[in-house]
Amino acid sequence: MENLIALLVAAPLLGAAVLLCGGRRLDKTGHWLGTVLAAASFVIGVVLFADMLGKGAEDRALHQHLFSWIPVEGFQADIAFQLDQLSMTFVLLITGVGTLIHIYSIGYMEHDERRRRFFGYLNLFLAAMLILVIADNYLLLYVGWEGVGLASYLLIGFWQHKPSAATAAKKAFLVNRVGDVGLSIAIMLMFTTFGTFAFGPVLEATGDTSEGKLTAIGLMLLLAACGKSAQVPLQSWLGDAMEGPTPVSALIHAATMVTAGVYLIVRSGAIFNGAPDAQLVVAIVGAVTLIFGAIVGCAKDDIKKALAGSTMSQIGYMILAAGLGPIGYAFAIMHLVTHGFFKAGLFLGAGSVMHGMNDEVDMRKYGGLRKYMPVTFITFGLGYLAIIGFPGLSGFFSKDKIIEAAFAKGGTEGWIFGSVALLGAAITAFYMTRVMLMTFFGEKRWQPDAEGREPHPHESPKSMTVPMIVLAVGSVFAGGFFAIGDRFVNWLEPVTGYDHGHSPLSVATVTGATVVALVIGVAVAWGMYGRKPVPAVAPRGSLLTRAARRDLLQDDFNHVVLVRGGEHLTRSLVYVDHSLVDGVVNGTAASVGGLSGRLRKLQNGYARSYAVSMFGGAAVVIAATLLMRAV
Amino acid sequence: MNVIAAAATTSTGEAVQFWILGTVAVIGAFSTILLKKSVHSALSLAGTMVVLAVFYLANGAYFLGIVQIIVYTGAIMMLFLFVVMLVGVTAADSLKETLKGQRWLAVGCGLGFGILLIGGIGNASLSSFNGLGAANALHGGNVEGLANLIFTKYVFAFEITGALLITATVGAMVLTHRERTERAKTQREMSEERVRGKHLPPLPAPGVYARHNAVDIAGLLPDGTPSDLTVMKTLRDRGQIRDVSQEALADLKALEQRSGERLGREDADAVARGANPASAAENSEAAK
Amino acid sequence: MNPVNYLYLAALLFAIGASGVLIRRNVIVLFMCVELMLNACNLALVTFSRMHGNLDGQIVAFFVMVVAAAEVVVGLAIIVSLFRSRHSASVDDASLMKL
Amino acid sequence: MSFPLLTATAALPAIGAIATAAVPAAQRTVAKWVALFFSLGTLVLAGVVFARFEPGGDRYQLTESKAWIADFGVRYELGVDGIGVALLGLTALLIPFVIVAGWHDADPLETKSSRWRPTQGFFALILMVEAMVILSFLATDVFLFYILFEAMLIPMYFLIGGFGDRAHAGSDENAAKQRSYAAVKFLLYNLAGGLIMLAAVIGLYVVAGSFSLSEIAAARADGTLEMATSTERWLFLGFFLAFAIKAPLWPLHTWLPNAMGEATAPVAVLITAIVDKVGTFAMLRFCLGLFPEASKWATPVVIALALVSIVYGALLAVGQRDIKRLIAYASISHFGFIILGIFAMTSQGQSGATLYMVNHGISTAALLLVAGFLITRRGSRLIADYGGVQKVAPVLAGTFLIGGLATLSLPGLAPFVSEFLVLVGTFSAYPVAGIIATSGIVLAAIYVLVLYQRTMTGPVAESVRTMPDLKARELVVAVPLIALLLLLGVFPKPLTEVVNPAVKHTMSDVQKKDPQPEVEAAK
Repeated sequence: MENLIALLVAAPLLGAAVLLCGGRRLDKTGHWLGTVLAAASFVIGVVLFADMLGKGAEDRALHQHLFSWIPVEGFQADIAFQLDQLSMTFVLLITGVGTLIHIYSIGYMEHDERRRRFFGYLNLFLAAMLILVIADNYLLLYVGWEGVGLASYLLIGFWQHKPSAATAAKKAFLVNRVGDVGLSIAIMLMFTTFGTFAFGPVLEATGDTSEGKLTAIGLMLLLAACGKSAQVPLQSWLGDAMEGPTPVSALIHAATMVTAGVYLIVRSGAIFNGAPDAQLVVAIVGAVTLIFGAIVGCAKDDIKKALAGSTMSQIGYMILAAGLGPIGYAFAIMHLVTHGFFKAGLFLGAGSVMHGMNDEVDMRKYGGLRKYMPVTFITFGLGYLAIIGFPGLSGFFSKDKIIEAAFAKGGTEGWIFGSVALLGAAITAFYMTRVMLMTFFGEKRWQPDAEGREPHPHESPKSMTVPMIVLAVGSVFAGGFFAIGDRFVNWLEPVTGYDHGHSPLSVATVTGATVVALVIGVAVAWGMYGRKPVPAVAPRGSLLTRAARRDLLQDDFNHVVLVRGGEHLTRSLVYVDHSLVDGVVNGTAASVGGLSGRLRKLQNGYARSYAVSMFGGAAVVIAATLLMRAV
Repeated sequence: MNVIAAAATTSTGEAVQFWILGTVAVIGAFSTILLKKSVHSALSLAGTMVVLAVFYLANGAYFLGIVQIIVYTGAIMMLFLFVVMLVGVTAADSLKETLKGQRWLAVGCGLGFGILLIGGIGNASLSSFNGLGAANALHGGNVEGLANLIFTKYVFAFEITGALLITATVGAMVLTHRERTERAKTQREMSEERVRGKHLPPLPAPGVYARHNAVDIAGLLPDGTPSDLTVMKTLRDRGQIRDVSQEALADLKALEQRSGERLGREDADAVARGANPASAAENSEAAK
Repeated sequence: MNPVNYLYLAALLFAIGASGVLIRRNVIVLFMCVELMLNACNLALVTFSRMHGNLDGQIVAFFVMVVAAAEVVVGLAIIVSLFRSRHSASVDDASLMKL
Repeated sequence: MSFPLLTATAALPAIGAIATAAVPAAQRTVAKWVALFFSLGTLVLAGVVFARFEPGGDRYQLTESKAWIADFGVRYELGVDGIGVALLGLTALLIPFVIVAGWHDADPLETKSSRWRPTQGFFALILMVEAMVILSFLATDVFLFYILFEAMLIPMYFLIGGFGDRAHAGSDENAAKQRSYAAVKFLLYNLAGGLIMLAAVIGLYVVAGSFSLSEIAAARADGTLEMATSTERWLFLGFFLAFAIKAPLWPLHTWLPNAMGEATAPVAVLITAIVDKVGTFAMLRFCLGLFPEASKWATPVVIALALVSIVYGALLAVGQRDIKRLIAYASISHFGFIILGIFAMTSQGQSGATLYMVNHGISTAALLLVAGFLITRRGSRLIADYGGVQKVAPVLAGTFLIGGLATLSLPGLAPFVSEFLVLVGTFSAYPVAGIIATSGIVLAAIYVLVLYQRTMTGPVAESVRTMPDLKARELVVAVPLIALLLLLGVFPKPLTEVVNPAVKHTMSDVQKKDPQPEVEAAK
């Protein structure tokens, strides 16, 4: 069985290699190849999963050691995989959703002449993401970590001829790199502390070292997570990442890659358990992002950007949960999975809408689309209900659990986190209702676009609708399936541990509060966008709204401080290098040159003046000899 | 004076001779380096060398003394004179110094050097000297003695000097030999060239229409201007052409003046205007 | 009289010749000055040989003469060709010993 | 006396150089093939050396030793250790690519005369450089090494000054001026370092009475050789300065951008990927090997300078407008990493540094050569003249991107392995330095991605609309290099197991131990 694990990665990797090197002759069939290989990987995952279920809870973890990668004295890095329940969950999510989105893309990218390459990149992403989740040591995880970063870079910038896309891709990569610095420093710290960076030894040895060390490692890991999972303060790239094709937004920037940060933190649970301060910081970051993303989501008129804000905020939930320690780990992952379903579904829905509206993204130019694209409407609606946590749907269970856990954390921070989570739920309800209303309800607001093409909305082809339906089903039932009888918690328990704390409030109270929050949110949204028609041009809005439209001024800050500052720095350094450092060198050269130029004057070329110096020299010699004699 | 004596001691006669001839030698040397014309320098150098020859003899180096006279004064100096001829006897180079400070440096160095040498010799202990008498007598005479050494001890050096002389001779020939760049003109070509050229008639003789008929004076053309064509090429190349046209014209003018005064003014003018090409030429020059 | 005076004379002549080399511009005169210096040396050599009482000094002087002869021959040849190429006998005209 | 394998390896390219130069002026293509043939032959011999080398064996293997200048105890002594083998392999590997990449760089634009033979000269000089570099990697006699270290400059000088980049900004004579300036600067700068080194070499002989590494090591071991602290430090400085100029280490780096900017891309590869490695290699072998105490004494300063190089080089790379100068400054930053790893004096750091030399060679070669193809197509080195190339020449853009990703040391590509080793090695000895160096990761990403974005993406610029994609010859250059990058990124073991023992020796030279992990130390 172990040997199958490598195949998980090998299949999509092969696909990527073939598709990217294959050249034009694969243009016709390439997308099928990619899809098939993704599906194959999914099948393997399922097989392994079945096998895993067959075993007892404790000995489910599989391990495969391929070969020694970097052996240098104490530093022993291996290419080795480890498949335990946590990894398994991710493998299924990644390959499953991944396959669906491959299928969806066949239709979505139909008219793009570079579709083959698109599928190549998708496969590359799958491979990297799988490496990330089944690596058995942090260095290999780092490989996957950067690999997904690369794939996301390539896919965000897939339409490279659009400068905005190219810039967005670059921005994403750079911000992620900042996070990666955190990860690499964390790994170095582990090496100097434990002498290794394989999950097993490190997580067992956490007890043997000081809390300070663990806190340092934890914070560095958090930095990495912030970069990858678009958490404050490194969240700025996610909004722009929506420049990429919509399937990419669905797969990478909603379902899988952005959740890698959560995986990292949950995986390193032992470290955070040993470092309460770091853990608290994690929770705070999660809480802040939760609200931040929600606010941004409320203000955006670009449907994808609104969803991006929502993603940010949902991941905020997960990070918050992960920051709660063993109480929250399982729920973080659970919300991650359900979120994977409904957010992917929502994005695909948005994609399908754009597909029908010749790539218009401004929700103010939508309206009343439910008649034109029923399937999209229904699936999107189900996703919507799920994310706002409509009782009975996935989101309800997972989010509710997190809120409970937040309260169960106990103490003042428990109260704070809990109420923040509640507030978040309300805002989520608000902005998602807003999206829903602006898109599918009200009267139609679309006009001819720049080329004067009158959009005539239509339902998307099967290849696109089927995945949406599947995801919709998932987003309806997954949560219930996981939550009933704590299936999911028990499943993950051997890996993450579980401790269900002592909530000051009864489960019923929390649930009630959640529902109330949800109702309030929906009601407010209905009041603002449901009853009166939506203006086709955005009103000026309050200060907060305008700030939120600009991602709460984060970008402006980055631009002024980092970009401008950096430009000035480099420009001045170039000057310094040329005039100062090089100036010294050239100055030396010049002075030598000048000196010799003066000496050259002595060589006037007149034989007689040479003779004089010769003769004078002779005289001096004689004088010298005589003096020698005299003395 | 006999060999042994001459070699061994220094008689008062020698002293007198030294002081007189020494002065001559020094004067000769000075005039060599100070006279403007190289011919004069050469001659005074020859003088100095003769004096040195005498000193050799006085020092018992009979062979060298003779050789000095024959080779140096006889051969080398003559060679110098030939070259001077080639290069130009009268070409006197001005002693005005062109290089800045060169002269003072030179004099300073010369003085310093001389003083140093003399000082050196002075405080070197050279009081004792044993004459050549024995050495010369050993093989029965100076020449035999030298021959003995040359053909035994210094034979290789001698052979090499021979080689050196041969090389020098060949070298001199190579250096002075002028490579013909173009074929020598045949007489026919020369004549054709002459006919085609500017001067169909034979070149004018020097001194035509002139007061002088020296080789180095250009003849005057009818208008009174001198023509270099009348002077031989060598002199032209050396730039040794004396131009007397101006004084000739001046004389002519003065003559007219006087004749004008003697005759009446106006007919003097008439005379002047009527038949006097020279004055016409002069007027034309004035006009120019 | 002490024959050392010959040496003094030689030194004097040598110095004069040397200064001549430095002062004069005419190549031929220059050469003469060189010859003067050589002769001064010869005088010294002869005197020394007389002082030490062996003939080697004279031999050397003899060789000096031979070499001087050779030198003059070549040197004058050079002068002639030099004069042919540039119609002057001044060393300063040949101030090509510089960049 | 067995077959002198090492001598043969070094001699073959020299012979090739003569053969190439001897090809008549008219047969340019023949000359090229001759050069290629000999470089491949050298590669084969290098492979043999690599195979014959036992990692477990003695420090220097396949040794040869002949008396050369007996009076001064100068010997013609060759021997190869793990580090030497790795770099020998790199050199022998890259030269064929350099030759193929420069296939048309030296074709005369107009035939001046029948004896006008620039092509022959170009390739002969390249082979000459190869011979000298290889020999300098093999030399175990300080004097022999010194001579090669200096002699290398001569062919390099002609390569830089004589065969400029045809894609220059501005007029021809201006370009010629620029080029000769760069060449002269290169020569004088390195020569100055070399002279100081010569003084140190002589000093070493005076102190140690021998030029042979092994003899000096032995003398040091049995205590017959006692160096006064000050003497050792002065000698160390003499050597180090020369190597730091060659490496180049901030602030002695300014010759590199000029040289690389003016030279053709293959020659630039020759400079940065091969010749400069001699400097870092020599630091490892001579500075640490001969003057361990002084090296330890100088470590803080050197590490500080290396850090400056890393950050400074990267920042300047961000600020460049000229593709090749950008790559040059990037290389300066990378050399900072190498030197950092060497002087961190941990086995990770030094193994990493050695790997870094190899990997940086390959990755820079890939990036620079592809950039060269790009530049020759458009005839300009300015980034601003490009844009949207990715649309018209996707393969070119792809290879360029991979080269760039290697330069920013993306995991999975070779440079990542070495860079991470260097970082870990540094961090375990000097945490702060490690963290500062890590910032280089981000800066590298900035300059690479900005370069890629400005040249390859965005709307297609007018000037590149008709740009052809990579041709077969160029693919022959680019593809193997990329394959190699991937291979060494995933499976660097063959290199590490050759290098590790050598590093052990160096570590024992400087009598340093890796710092113990905290946990184990506690137990």
